[in-house]
Amino acid sequence: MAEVIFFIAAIGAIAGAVGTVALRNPFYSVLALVCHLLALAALFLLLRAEFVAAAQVVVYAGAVMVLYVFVVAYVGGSGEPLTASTGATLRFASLIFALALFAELTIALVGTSLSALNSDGAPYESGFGSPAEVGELFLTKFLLAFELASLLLLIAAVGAVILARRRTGLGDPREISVADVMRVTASDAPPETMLEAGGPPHR
Amino acid sequence: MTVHLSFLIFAPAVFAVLGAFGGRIGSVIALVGTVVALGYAVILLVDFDYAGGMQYVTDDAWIPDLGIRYSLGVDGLNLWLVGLTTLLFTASALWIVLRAPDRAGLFSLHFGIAETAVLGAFLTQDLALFVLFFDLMLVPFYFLLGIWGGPERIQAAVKMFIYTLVGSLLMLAGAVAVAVLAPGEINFSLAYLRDNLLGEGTQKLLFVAFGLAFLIKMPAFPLHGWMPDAYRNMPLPVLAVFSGVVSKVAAYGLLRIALPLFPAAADDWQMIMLILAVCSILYGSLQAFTQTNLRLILGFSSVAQLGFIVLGIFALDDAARGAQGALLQAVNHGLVVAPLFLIIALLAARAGGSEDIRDMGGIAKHAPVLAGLFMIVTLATLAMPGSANFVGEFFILLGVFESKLVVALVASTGVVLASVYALRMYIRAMHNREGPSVTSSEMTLRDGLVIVPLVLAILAFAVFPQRALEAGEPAVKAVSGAVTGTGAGR
Amino acid sequence: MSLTWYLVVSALIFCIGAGGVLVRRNPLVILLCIELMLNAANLALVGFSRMHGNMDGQIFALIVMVIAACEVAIGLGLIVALYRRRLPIDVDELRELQG
Amino acid sequence: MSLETYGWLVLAFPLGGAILISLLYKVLPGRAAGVLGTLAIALSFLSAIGAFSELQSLGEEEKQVVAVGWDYAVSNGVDAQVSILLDPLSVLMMLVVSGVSMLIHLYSVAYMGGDRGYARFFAYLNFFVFSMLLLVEAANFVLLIVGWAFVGAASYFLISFWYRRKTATDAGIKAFVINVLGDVGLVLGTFFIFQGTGTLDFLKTFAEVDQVFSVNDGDLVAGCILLLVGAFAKSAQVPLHTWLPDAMEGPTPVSALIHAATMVTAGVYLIARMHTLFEQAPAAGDVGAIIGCLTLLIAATIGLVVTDLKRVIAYSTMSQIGYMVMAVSSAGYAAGMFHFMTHAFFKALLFMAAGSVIAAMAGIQNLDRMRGFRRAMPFTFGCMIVGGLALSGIPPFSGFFSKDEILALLFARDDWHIVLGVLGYVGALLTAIYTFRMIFRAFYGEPCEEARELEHGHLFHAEHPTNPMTGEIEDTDVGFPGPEHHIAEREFPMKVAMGALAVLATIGGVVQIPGVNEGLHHFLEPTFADSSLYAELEPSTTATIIGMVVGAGLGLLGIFIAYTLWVKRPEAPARIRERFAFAHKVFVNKWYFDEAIDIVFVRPTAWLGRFFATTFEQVVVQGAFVGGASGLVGLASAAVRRVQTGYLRYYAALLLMGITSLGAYFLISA
Repeated sequence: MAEVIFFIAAIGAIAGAVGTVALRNPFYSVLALVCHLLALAALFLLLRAEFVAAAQVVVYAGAVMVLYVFVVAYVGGSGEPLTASTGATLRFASLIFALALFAELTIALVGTSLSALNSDGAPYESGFGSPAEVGELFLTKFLLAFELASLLLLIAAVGAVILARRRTGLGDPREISVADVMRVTASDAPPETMLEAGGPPHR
Repeated sequence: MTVHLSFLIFAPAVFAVLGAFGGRIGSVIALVGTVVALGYAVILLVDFDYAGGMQYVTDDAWIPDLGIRYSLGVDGLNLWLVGLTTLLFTASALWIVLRAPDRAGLFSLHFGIAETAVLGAFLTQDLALFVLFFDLMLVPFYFLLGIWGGPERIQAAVKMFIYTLVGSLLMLAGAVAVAVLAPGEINFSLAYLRDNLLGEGTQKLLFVAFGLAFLIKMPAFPLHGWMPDAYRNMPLPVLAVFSGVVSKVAAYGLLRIALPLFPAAADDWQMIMLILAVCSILYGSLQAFTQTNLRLILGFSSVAQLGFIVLGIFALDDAARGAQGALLQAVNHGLVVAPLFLIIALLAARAGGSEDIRDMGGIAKHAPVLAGLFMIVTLATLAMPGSANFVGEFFILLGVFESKLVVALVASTGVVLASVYALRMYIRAMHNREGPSVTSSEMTLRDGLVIVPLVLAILAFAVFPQRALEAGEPAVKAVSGAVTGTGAGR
Repeated sequence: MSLTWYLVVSALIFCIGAGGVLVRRNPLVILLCIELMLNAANLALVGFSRMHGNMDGQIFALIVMVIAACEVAIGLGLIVALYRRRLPIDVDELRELQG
Repeated sequence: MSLETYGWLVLAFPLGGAILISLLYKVLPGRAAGVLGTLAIALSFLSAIGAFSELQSLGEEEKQVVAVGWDYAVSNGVDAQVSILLDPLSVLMMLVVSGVSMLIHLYSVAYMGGDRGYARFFAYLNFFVFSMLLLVEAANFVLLIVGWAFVGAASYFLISFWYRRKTATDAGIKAFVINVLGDVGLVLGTFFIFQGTGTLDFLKTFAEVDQVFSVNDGDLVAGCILLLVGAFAKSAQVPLHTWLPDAMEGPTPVSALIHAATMVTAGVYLIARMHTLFEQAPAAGDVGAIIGCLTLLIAATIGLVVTDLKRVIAYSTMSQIGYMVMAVSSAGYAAGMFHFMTHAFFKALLFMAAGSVIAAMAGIQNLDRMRGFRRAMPFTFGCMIVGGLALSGIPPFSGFFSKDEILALLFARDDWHIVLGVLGYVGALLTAIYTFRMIFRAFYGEPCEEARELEHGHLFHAEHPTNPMTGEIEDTDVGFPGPEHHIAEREFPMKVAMGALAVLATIGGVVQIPGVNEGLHHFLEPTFADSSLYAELEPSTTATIIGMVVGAGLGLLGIFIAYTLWVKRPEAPARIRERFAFAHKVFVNKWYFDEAIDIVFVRPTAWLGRFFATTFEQVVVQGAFVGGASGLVGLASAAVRRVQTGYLRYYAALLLMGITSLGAYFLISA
């Protein structure tokens, strides 16, 4: 039974992933990713990670993806132009290297001393992966990480608001490039030559 | 009594950092830092046990896995150089206080860091730490040149940075190689490396790396290409310490590192180094009396003087007289060249801002005190007998004379040439009729506060160089003896 | 069910994600691909957690999710900012860092 | 007080005077600086007398006292201390130097009055006396070199004293550089000797020389010849003499003190002091003797044709020093020192008198312009005559005894030195001719305008003071002789100084009259006790008397010739000039030494300097080395920059490649 579910979920996850990458329209890509995330949640369940699976569904597939959908809707999910400025070579090389990496990882997993992994895992304990366990760990062993994570979320939220806010006071949203930023500091440039530090001698 | 040398090293930087926030009085705070260091150095000079070896040792673990220790100490090799460093930096810092540059706080920050780096390079007894401080020296001077320099400052700064960095990288590679290749665990301690020498072939290669780094830094012919631009553009108080002290770090590096760690190689390379030194002397001297820019005259005269120092280091005579003279000459040259650069500032101020001797002349007219001080320093520069510079050159030439007679005879023409370019500089600036835009006026109290003490130091040293020689004798004998011992054994 | 399978799936998803980052030019899609890679890592982490019977891996996965959420927030914020400034939504057009 | 104390005091007073005057230059009123300076030298002279009397009270064997001040550079086997050696030779030098200096200071108090650099002048002059005394008192090579260089520097200061004149600064740097050349010779010579003996102390060196070096040992001869280079540079012997005529740019008292009486004779002192070495290396001594002889002839021939009053005396100085060098190089130490002493008297006197004449001419030094000062300046004329007679070796003036002592000793050597002796007599004849040529031209004949004005009781003043060499109008603000002139007839201090010297020049010979009084010879004996030749080299009485008669006869003949040519038949010199046009040309151009040095040394060096500055520096140093280093860095950075496309995905791809390759590496290695 578990095997069947694993294969269905795994195929779903892989299909979702391929869809994310391959689909032209970003909107479809997002939807494919949602598929992928749900399938992954199922895999998490198989691995007895109930809370992680729940979080995956609620937070990821729910909240985060909604955010994506909104942005795609806002920006306009047009497909990208075909005239890529970086040519087919890069595309080809990327695929080759991605495949090579996969091959390497697979060899590493299957054919080497990592075969110690080839087990069904530790014996099942009740409460493993339950919200209670997770909560306890978060409030004891990983308290610092937990707090830092919350702080990080706060900062990210503030940052996102600042980045995406509408500039008021500037009538026309102006193009700003890195060069402009550099130019700002350039106006604060050092003084002209001082032949003898301190300028004119009789001052 | 143990003095914690870290205090000496880091006092200038700490005060300079404070000064960077000090706004208007930032440079004054930085000056306090240099004065503290000077006071410390004076205590060292008095308290130093002239019979003893390495003293006031600080030796803490720093990066144990790499065998790098935070190891400091004073011995006869660096004692007087530390004194020189603190004196020159204090004088220049005072000059900066009295003629505040723009953004004086920031200026002083770099200046203080520079002193820390130089002192660190002088005092460290660990190769990795030496490399660190040696490269750190470059950073503040890069900014001081690049921000406060003359019209071509950017180009000059980049040139100096790249050229000297090439040398520094060679040295870094060499240092790592020495520590790794030395027998036993990886260890950067100089004492350890001195006792566990490399094989001769390796020594020869690594000696080249270190030798190049030091010769570029000095600079010695023909590796002085960065010097003219840098000297032309650096602010004068900075140039005073740069020429006075930084080049000495390189000479000191030869004595502290290149000779003891690669004795067999030093013995092998001796003749080449001597020839380079003689070329430096002759080339520097000839250039110095062709140039018309005062800074370049002094710059090339420094090339010649450092040629003498290298000559002494590689004299490798039995009694180590050459090395002894080189050590003394390092202090002397610093002591002499710094006031000269400051005097250039005064001369330029009287010649309508020009630093070219063609625009000068007749400045002595209403400035007898300035003329007198300038004369004393000029005579010391050309190593007139009676100055400590002469004692230095006497020892150097005597050392070379005993090991390589012909080299000494050729090098001694440099003494004659020195008198030509030094006096030419003096006469063209101070004597004859006035140049078109020259207004002769006496130096002010503000100038005197900086220059007079330096000249007094020169005079005191001229009358009594014995103390410095006493400190140096056992140290240079150990250094030079290591090489000559090898040479004799082979 | 051997854990190896999970890890192979994880590796495959990671490589798909990595390939996607390189192939696609729309920053939105690139962000999605990064999500893929993070999830692949998550899967591996949870798998190891299961194998050792240790909850630490799951905690790790949760923290990764948090990071991913932050990254999404910032990344989408940037994209919105780009859009507001009428800049092209194409990573190849944004190349101020060219040497 | 002890001998040592006196020795130190002799040094301390002039140094103190120099420092005091330099520090107080602004507050000293009027002629106070001059009085102060003279006082310091007078005290020094008194101390020298004290040292002399203390020395006389010591036994014959103890007359070499070394006093150590402090360690100067005692390290690595070098034993350079600040130590002074007091023996008859140095005490004699101290007496003459401080005594003559005192008189010249006195002269300068008046002569330099009105010069804007009055205090500076006396500070320099005191410093010079200190340096000279340091030179003669030094008890080791290092201190000797220090004194040697200090007098050179003082000489430079004073030659360039009127530094607004380009001629003066040029002459100054020339003198200084040639003197540095001498210093270097001295240093290298010292090295040669130190290498053998291992000590810098004179007495220890002398004690060891004959054990360490064999006779005419190569190292020793090289060392001694290098010492001679030092001596030649300082004492203006060919070919290192060219600076001395130019040094006449300095004020006249300077010429009297430094470039006649004291400093230029340092070379003679050096050879006398090093006699132990030279006797062990007779080859070097021969070189010295020949060069001395050559110099005395060359200088005398130039002296015959020069028209600048001071330069005539300068060439005469060179010539006389040639006699001294010849003497001390041929073991005639007492004779050389004797001539040094009498020469100091009469040559200083001649310069002082010349200074007085030049003042009367308002700075003009050209003999062609001078005429008939005899009646206008009787005192100066008298002094000039006394000096001239002494210089020409007319009995009973001092120069007669000292010059003939030298020549007699050369004949007593009884080998090829006799040739030198004969040439010495030729020189004596020339000396008399050029000396009285100068005197007759300046003092006889129809008085010139300036002389007539002076006869009417008014001192001539030029409308614009000019540089006598170039005619350039002087800047009277600073660094110029000053608008005033002072002549001996009107200034008491000058009169006193010249009078005292005139007396000394007349009777100075009494210390050593052959067959009557061997005072100087005996006095110097302790210094030369280790000399093998000093005691036994004794001319026979007949030879001495013949020599004296010949010398006196030649002197009188010379005066007669001069009288005939320049007083009785003033048109004759022009005829002779035409007759011997080639010789005249060579003499007037000073045997082309300046030109030769210029072509051989100065121009190639300057050319090389320019070549380095313009070509070598650009091509090799900036091009190859800097260009090489920065080019390398540039290439490398260009390569790296190409990778920096700015495409985000490109970077990511590189990252992926890196990871993949790393994974592959680990897989393969595992």
